[in-house]
Amino acid sequence: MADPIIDTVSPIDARRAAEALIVDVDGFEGPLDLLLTLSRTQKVDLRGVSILALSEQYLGFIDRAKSLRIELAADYLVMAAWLAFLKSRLLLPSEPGDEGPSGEELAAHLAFQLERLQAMRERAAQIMGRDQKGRDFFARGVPENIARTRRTTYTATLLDLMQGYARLRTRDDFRPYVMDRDRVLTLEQALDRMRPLIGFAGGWTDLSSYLPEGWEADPGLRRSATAATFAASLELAREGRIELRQAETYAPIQIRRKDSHG
Amino acid sequence: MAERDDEEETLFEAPPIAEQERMIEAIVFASAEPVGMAELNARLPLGSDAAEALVYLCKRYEGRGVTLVKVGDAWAFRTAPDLGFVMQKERVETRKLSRAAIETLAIIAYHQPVTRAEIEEIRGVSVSRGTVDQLLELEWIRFGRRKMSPGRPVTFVVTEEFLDHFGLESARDLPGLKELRAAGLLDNRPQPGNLPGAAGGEDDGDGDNGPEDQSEMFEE
Amino acid sequence: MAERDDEEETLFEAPPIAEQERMIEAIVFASAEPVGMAELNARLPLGSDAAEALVYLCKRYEGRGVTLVKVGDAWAFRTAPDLGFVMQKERVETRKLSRAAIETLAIIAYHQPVTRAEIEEIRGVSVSRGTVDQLLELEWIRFGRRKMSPGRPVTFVVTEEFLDHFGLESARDLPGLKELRAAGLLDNRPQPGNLPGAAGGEDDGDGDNGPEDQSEMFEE
Repeated sequence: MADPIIDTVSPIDARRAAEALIVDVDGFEGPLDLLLTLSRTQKVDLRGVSILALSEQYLGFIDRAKSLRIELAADYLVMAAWLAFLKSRLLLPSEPGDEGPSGEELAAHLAFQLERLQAMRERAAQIMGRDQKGRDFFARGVPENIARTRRTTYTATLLDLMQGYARLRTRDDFRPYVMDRDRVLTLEQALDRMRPLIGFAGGWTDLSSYLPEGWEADPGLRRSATAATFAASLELAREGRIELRQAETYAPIQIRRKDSHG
Repeated sequence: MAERDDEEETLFEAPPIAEQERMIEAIVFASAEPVGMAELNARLPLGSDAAEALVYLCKRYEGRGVTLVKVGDAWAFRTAPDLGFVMQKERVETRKLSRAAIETLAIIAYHQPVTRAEIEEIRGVSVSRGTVDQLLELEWIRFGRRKMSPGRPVTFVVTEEFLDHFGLESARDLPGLKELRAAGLLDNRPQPGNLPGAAGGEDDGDGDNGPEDQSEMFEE
Repeated sequence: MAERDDEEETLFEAPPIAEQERMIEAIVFASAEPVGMAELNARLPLGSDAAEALVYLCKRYEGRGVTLVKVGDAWAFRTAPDLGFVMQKERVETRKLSRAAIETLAIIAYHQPVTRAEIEEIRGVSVSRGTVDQLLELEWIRFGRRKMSPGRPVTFVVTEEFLDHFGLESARDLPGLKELRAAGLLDNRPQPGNLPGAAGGEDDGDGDNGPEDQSEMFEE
């Protein structure tokens, strides 16, 4: 009980009702379940249930719970707000400018949901009421797997696989590998950078002039950028787009566009 | 059966159908799990016809204490359900399933393939991790094909083990399936506007999985 | 047999002998051990005569694919001795796949087509030749199309066989991170050994193949 004052002030039966409600709200599996239970008090087939009356019952239930200061889960309150809205839609004639579905459409869908949930519950009970293996019927007690030859095979379950993958991915939460690329110029990046530029390389130009700005100062960055740019130039040469030359060992590498010289 | 005279297969003449029946009887009897048609055909001598022999075998066990049952595309011997009362000794005590688990199972069976969101929409509450876990562990459900809808959510379907456990030949034999379909209760009826109830949140406080991160890993 | 009218046992009328036979058939079938006469009599309804029913049951299985045999003082079903050859399914000794192999397989499944270099980048350790070989041998992965990137590296993809083994309809049906978490499979505790900087080791001590010799085995 949230408030001891209520205990002393309210009559015993109100307190009992409050306790019953707590138990009941706990016993319901969400607003739809509560609605389904309330709808039984109408004693009609679910297809004929009055959604308006049901909404009022639900709102009344929520009001009582509130006045008894019972804490209700948010989704019960959301449903209450929605039902209040539905009620107003059902009671007021719709105006020409009204947007969205009509009250009747909304009510029909709620009725459908209730009927569907009820149907699923009945089927669930039917399934569980069937003869079950290990309870009503049984499999062979001593499976015979007579086997003469032996072959080793490896096995893994889908769970193993998923857990393995999850393990890797969780580790990545702590070691985001993509971040490592901050200080690395990839081959793809170098290629992307060089492709548009080589159009202008009619004459021999130093490969080092193709390094991206800002990558020359820091030795680590420069090393990565040089390697990537060099690899990219090899790739472009392989594609027949450029030619490469180097005067002697350790001399600067130069490139130029190939088509300019046939 | 015996009239087949595949000239190219004279070397491996199929055994008489009665022999094939005995072989299938031995194979299926020996296994606790249902034995698939493909495995039967692979284990019978070349030229055999498991499907035909099974018809005879099935008839032979009709009304016996042990009967031949079909589970999906596989076959198994199971004791006759009406004899459950003499089988107390073999009975295995199973953990009682929660109401949520039972309902979730039924929803998956009748609506499969079904996404978690759809299950939640039908039950009106979010599906707890433990519920799905328990059903996966029992091997009554498994992951099915992804839905071709935004976010490409995974779906759940029931397994052969589920069929076997509840003595169903296929998911089409679920009780009252036709009636439900006829009543439109299996339709995927879109909601007019936004109806509450299909709670979106996780009910166990595992709040770190926004809807966006399921696509994350498949995006290139 | 049906002519037995035991007037002295009208209070607990024993089931017809054919029913007793069915019960024994079910009991012996489902029992994990051969069933003795005393146990049969204890489990059958009062007034039954297990010995007599067993005679009929024994006869019924004569010449069948399975036969009722006496093991010591108890009864059990056994495959007919002449059918040993259909029971000679290779004994397959199954071993758990190593963690390195599972992780590699998972990466291929989730990221296919994927190159060896990409696998190594995700795992943070180099992939040993043995691991890839094993997966190829199991026919769970195969070579895919070469990547249209420099060096045109080969890629790996998972096979039909893989989908079959893991009960998937397509690799796209593998559950995503969100779903793994929802199913409780994602352990959120960080693994101390796998914090930043732990990368670089060989996954199974097969030290002679650093990342650089990956080309060696796949280049034609």
